[in-house]
Amino acid sequence: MARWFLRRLGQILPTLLILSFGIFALQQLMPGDPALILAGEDRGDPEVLAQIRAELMLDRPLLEQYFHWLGRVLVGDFGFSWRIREPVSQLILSKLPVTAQLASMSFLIALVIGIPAGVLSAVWKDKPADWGINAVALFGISTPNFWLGIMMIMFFSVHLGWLPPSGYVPLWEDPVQSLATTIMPAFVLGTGVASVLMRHTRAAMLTALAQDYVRTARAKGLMERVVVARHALRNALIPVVTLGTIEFGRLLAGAVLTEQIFSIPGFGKLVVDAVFNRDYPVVQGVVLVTALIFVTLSLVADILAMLVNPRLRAA
Amino acid sequence: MSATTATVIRPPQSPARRALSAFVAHKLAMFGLLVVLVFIIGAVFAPYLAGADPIATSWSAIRKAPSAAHWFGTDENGRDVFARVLYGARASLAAGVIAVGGALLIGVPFGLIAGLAGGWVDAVISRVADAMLAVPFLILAIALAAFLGPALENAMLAIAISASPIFTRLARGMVQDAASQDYVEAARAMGNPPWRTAILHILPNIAPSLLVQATLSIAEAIIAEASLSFLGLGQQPPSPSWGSMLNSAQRFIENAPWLAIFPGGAIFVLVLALNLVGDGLRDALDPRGAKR
Amino acid sequence: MLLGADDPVHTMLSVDRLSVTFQTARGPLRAVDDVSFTLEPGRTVALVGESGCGKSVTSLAIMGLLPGSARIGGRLSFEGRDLLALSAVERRKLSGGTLAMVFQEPMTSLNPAFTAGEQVAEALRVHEGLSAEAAMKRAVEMLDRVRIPDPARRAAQYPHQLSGGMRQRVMIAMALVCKPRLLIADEPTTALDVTVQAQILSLLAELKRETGTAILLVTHDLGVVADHADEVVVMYAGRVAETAPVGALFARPEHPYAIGLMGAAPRFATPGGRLASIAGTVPDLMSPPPGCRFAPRCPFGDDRCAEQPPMAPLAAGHQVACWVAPIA
Amino acid sequence: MTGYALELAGIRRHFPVRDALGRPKGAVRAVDGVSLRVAPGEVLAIVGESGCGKSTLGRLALRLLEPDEGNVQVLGQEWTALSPRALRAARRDAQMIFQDPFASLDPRMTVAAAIEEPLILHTRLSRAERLKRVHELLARVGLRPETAVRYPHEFSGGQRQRIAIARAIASNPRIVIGDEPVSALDVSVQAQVLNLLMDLIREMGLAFILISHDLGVVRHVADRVAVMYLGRIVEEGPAAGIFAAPAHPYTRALLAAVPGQGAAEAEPIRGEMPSPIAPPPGCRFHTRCPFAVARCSAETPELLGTTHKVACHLAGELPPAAPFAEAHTGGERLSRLAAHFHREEA
Amino acid sequence: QQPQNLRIGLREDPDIMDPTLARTFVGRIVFASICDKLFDINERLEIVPQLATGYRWEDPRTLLVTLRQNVRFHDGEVMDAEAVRYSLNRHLTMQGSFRRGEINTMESVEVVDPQTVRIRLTGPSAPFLSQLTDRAGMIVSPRAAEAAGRNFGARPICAGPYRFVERVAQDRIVVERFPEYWNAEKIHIQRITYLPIPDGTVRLANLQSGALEMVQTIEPDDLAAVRRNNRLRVSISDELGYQSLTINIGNGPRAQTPMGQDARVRQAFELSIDRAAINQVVYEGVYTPTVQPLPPANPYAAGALRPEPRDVNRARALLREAGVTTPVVVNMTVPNNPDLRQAAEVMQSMVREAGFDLRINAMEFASSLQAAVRGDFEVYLLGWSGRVDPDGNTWSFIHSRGPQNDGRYSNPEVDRLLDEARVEADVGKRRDLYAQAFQIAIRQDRSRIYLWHRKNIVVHTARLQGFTNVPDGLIRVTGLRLQ
Ligand SMILES: Nc1ncnc2c1ncn2[C@@H]1O[C@H](COP(=O)(O)OP(=O)(O)OP(=O)(O)O)[C@@H](O)[C@H]1O
Ligand SMILES: Nc1ncnc2c1ncn2[C@@H]1O[C@H](COP(=O)(O)OP(=O)(O)OP(=O)(O)O)[C@@H](O)[C@H]1O
Ligand SMILES: [Mg+2]
Ligand SMILES: [Mg+2]
Repeated sequence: MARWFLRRLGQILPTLLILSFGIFALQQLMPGDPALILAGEDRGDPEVLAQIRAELMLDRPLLEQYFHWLGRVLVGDFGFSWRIREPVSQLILSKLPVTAQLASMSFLIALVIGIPAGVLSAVWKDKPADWGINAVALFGISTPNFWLGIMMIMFFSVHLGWLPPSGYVPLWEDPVQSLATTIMPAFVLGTGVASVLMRHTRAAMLTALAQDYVRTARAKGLMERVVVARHALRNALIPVVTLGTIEFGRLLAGAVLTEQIFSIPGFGKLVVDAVFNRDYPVVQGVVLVTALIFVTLSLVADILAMLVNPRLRAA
Repeated sequence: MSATTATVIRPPQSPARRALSAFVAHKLAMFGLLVVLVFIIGAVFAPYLAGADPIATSWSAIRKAPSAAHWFGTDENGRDVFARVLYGARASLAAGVIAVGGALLIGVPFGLIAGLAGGWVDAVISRVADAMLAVPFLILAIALAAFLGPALENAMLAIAISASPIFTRLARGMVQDAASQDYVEAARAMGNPPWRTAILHILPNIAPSLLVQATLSIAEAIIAEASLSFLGLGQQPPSPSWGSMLNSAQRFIENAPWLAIFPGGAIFVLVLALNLVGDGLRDALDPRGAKR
Repeated sequence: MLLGADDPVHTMLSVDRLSVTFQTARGPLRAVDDVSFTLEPGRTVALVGESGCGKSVTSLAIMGLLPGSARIGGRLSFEGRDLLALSAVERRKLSGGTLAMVFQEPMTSLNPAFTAGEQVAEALRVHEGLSAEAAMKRAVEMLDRVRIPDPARRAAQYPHQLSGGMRQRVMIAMALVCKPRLLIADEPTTALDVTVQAQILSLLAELKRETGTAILLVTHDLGVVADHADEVVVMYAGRVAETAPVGALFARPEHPYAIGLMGAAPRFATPGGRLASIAGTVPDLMSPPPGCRFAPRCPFGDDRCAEQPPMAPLAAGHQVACWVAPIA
Repeated sequence: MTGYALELAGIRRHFPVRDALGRPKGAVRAVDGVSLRVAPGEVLAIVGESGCGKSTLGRLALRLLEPDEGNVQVLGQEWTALSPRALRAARRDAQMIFQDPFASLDPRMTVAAAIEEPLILHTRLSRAERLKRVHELLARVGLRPETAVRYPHEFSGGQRQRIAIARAIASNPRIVIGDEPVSALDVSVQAQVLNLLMDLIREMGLAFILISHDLGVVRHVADRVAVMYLGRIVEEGPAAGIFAAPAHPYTRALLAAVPGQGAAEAEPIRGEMPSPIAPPPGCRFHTRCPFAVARCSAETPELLGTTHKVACHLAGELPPAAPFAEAHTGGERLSRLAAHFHREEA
Repeated sequence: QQPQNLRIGLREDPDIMDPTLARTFVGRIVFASICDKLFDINERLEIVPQLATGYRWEDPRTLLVTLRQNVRFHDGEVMDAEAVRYSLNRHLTMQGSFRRGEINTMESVEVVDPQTVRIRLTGPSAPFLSQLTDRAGMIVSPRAAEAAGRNFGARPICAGPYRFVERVAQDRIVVERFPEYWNAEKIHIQRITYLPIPDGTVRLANLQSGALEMVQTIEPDDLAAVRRNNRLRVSISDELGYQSLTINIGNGPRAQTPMGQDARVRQAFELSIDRAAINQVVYEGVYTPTVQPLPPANPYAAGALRPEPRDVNRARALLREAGVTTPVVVNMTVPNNPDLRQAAEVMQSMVREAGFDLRINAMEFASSLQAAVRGDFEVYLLGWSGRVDPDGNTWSFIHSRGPQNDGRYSNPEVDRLLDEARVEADVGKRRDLYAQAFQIAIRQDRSRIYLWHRKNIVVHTARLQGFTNVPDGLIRVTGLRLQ
């Protein structure tokens, strides 16, 4: 196990290195002078701009900047946000719980909707109920998040006044309010993931239901409910678990537009604002952490797959 | 031995034709295809169908609700929303098709190479693809669009690049899968050089799965274009795309909801239709659906 | 084994004019057409025929496991009860308890997500209402009876950890654990090596001796039939071509298809010589030929074959559906 | 020059195995030191239980797999030393037929294209000449030339296997390896294909290696038989000799297990083949051998003998074996009636 | 009475909260509650004392400022002349200071007595005093600033009515009433939370649903909805700035266009647009069309300079006169805001009639800014938030050495006039100088096309009282009260 872990870690590192360098290079190629953006509307005089550039090492060659940054990261220092001068690590740490909460809630919503819907539509394949479930699922996939988000705000906050339209209250400050602020974005995100889960659960269930062992289960005289829920679903969930973990990773990696719409101070918003403000240390840090989360979760996905799939578990 | 070959005399049926007939039998998929075709026709013949110039402004008819004169109403510059939705289909369809075409062109060759070459070539390509997948799509697309400058073509390119690792992965996996198939081994046993095996035997056989993924990716690309437009990185004014229409409609969601409903509905219907087509294709091309 | 022998005391299973039609996209497909035979306790009836001739569909019809797209005609009675008239609940009580089935593919017929023991125990819990522990205990005993070495350890293993022969034994244990009175074995050994096949078949024979279970053995291997069946039903394209006691069939096959089938088996031919190869292919059941279904491939046929031949008795328990039979 | 069509010497191939997590777990000793010779015009059958390494041996013989050790000589040419390019050219002499007729034909190539491929690769024929040859080949395997434009899925299993055979003989090979070429087929179809194969072997003077687990088929077709157990050959000799007097206990068990010998009551051989990852020491069969003695678990027996070779310490000492029971049913009447079914091959 | 909490929606997240290093406009809104300045401005744009009690020009280069007594910083330190000296020097000398450009005419600060400082300038400067009404006039606690160094912005300590409590980047900034504030009796609200909500629709939705009490600004097209809502109040004032088209006249190769090279073409362009119509279409007629950088309320505005009516025929004639082939292709860079894009689209259709082919290049802001500085543009549509002193709206943009003169317009006469106006203390004379400069730079050379002055549209709940809308768009907290 340890060796396997090391091998996997051995794969993560190059991925992260390639990624960080790629992002670095991309930043360098991106138009927009960070010093100029930092100077704001007043621009400042050229001397100030030069000072800023020197301070941020923007006048150095790309590789020097990169290795300087890398050297710092290796000792756990992600640098400071150029724009608000907070340490990037602190920014990331403060956004992580927000995003984690949002991602978890969306994922929960996705699970609660997606999996039963997938199972039912597989059981009712080609019946009107199946079509209905599929149409709703596809609605989830095909509605841009920003659009659904604004619609929900207009309806639930402005017209009905039930939910706060945007913003975020931390869970530990006021749990009820916290849920109220995150339920809409979580729903917007969750429906998309629910659709994906539903479609995959359905496919996996259809496959599972066509398997010989389902027939064996029926031959034993089991009730259809038991056949579906125990024999078919248990197997259908194997691919869905892997997929679900990856989807969760994508939720964690930042729900860019949704956070933007709902002013949720999470990862996605952090990084988008940072890109637009050319706040490169933040971009760099967030992308790195995001990628780390992502690859870690795909590791977790493998481990989970191992847990649910006896074929992988027992060597 | 004549009786042995007495299979019913039918015109030869290529796998593609067989898939086609299976597809045609798939009602939902045909419906989806019909919708897509309607959109394509609408886009291609927009000049004849629109009945109005999509960029002709009219200060006397700003944000007018749908009426007989303007079926979908007019927008904030007094332009006919129906015409803009039709013309917008051009941008959105192009965004989808071209971006996914690009993603295929970028992604598949790398996937083929990685899958066939193995070893360090595979490792490098896979790691780069992983790295790209690990960056949230919009971030990558935003960075690329910012780098390339905002324009529909660049948005397409950005979408293409960020969608390509999926195809690399898919192609790589399928190539490795196919490489262990008997017919590939048979090709080798016959004395086929590797490149010939790859292009003649493997590629045609993985193409259907790529096609299915492509239809689904087109749907995603259309939404991605909308999202990039929402951030102002897609189609440039005054030319319409559904995404940019939705984007500017946002300001008027209270006063002029039709500005959002029609492009939003168009996205929904088209993406839905593409998904249906993709599903149909998957069923039609599924080897398990094939008669043994 | 006589047709129409409907003495309720002796006839365990009677299949009477069974027909099964599938509603397919291309139209109705009659997979089984007018099939009749009976099965007595403690006997083995073999169902033989080429792939696609309807053997499995017949077995599944008896088990009530056909998909919803199937329409069943005729009568199936088990110990006097009409199987087709059973309610879902009654049917469930019967399946897995009194009626059990072993499937062809031991690799896929076991659920990969449950241990062997769990799968064997499940039927006990359903049919005998045993607790989990009690059921598991019985399951382990059953695994031991089907000669799985170290049954307690094996019971805790997943199917993928077992070899093919072992899995088939688990399948058999699963089928036998509730002491069924009728066991349907659908090609139980086709996927196995000859040595393992021999083990499994002798195991089945032994169990039959001990419990008096009736067996419907589906196979396409005439060797297996010769060694293990009491009576044989030869099927062709959804219909019964010939039914006979096993000795009679091998001594004197009457239906041209049965002759062709035996002549095609290398086991029954001289080494290096020509094998009988039945020309053409099995008809498409969607549009079967009119009259005798074997007629287009039959070297013995004549004008009468344009009509469907009736099942005609030749000797005790030996019936054949052929105008030409008996052939000299 | 040896005069053999194919000569394998000391071939060994181990597959490293990893578990689901990619941890190495040892090696499957799929083929563990096998030497064989096949003369032109000879049919050698390789028999054995599933997983004993038959297919691997076949693939090694054609260098579709690289052996870890040992040499392969095809028509006197040392194949193990050929460059990839030279190997590709040499492949015209040695072809393969696979077990699964559904998997071994590219589903997206017409029959003509599939059969034409070896001609493109190995001959300088013009397109028209190639097409003519394709039609000849189709006719040879009993398919109508019109079928050339069809796709594999439009054919039945037997027809597909004929196509695969036509493809295999297209380049006029001297050696053909059939890896279970008929086991996926129904008996009656199997008979058609076997008849065809035997005709071709005779006509073309092919050296044919038949890999099979069906001893009925082997008995019918093979001139010589090699019995494999866990990656090794345990017995090899003329078919008639082996079936009449199997020398190795494993061969005996294998023959005895064939159904249809009225052996329902006989006690079948115990146990299953051990894992090829950790084969038993000494004679690999000793764990299941009813005759095993202490020596069997300690010492590996050599394959000894002249024409009929056996790898067993007790080779000379065992009681005489019951011969393979030739089928007794059916008899003369069956042969006569069955002959009516040959007519179509006239 | 329960503690009052005021939630204000901002259009973006402020940058660093250090008066010396801060740059953004929204940052100034937050500073308005935590950092008092030496001076402030009122609704009439008059300079009024805040931490100072008065000032006197000893000579055109020496300013004497008297300070308020008994003022304390949030850390309890006393705000005195020494603190003022420290803060002004910090603004002037700290590395990376963005204040330096604003007060670089300052030579030195002397402490005269604890309540008086003397500021010496390198030369006469009319705008200098007005700079002290903004961040350059904010006084920080020397002790805290010294201790925190460059990280002062993480926890700013000033002498404003509220003290900084916490900041969660991109989420909120919370400030709390400072009981020892010198004017504490006029501060009624206990706590203010500033919430950045970038999306205009969502910002308004928050206000409508009662999740905010106030928003910094809304779009004109939402005015109608807000006015219908009787629980909301709107307060509109002219902004100090303007929006204009910067034309590349001499910045690199892209200046080599008819627009860049021929004032007649620019005039034709200007004549072909109808500002009032654009204002009507895009901004509901709320904004004020203009042709000059100074809003009407500014005492230095050139009253005679009014928008010319749209005249397509003359525009065509001018193009003919200029001898250019029509359509004249004009590429216009537009930052990616929905309203600016729409305005550009309207312009596009207007100038088409006169023979221009206006191509819109909507660009993400950071990229557009860099492009403008590099001269990689032909026409650039951009706004300026404005300064109280006319110099802040002019010199930088039309003086040949102006740092924001992206089009590199250069006319020695204009330079001279602007330099003179800079040191002219007399209001009347100064107004004349600007009028002359505008006459040349705008009417004659058409160096820029000024479009309109926006409005600060502040919306708040009817429960909030005491809000005065000063044209600088800041939200002053003194006197605010929630019912
Ligand atoms: N669910 C179904 N829908 C449609 N046709 C079916 C279905 N199941 C079986 N059939 C058809 O019924 C016919 C008989 O099938 P069956 O499985 O009984 O054959 P079999 O004799 O068991 O063959 P094998 O030896 O291959 O198992 C075949 O033609 C098959 O295609
Ligand atoms: N590419 C491979 N990688 C790892 N192990 C392999 C590979 N190919 C074959 N093996 C293993 O080698 C052993 C021998 O396999 P082989 O396919 O030669 O057996 P076989 O005798 O042909 O069996 P069957 O009758 O089932 O076809 C098996 O245990 C198999 O799992
Ligand atoms: Mg079957
Ligand atoms: Mg094999």
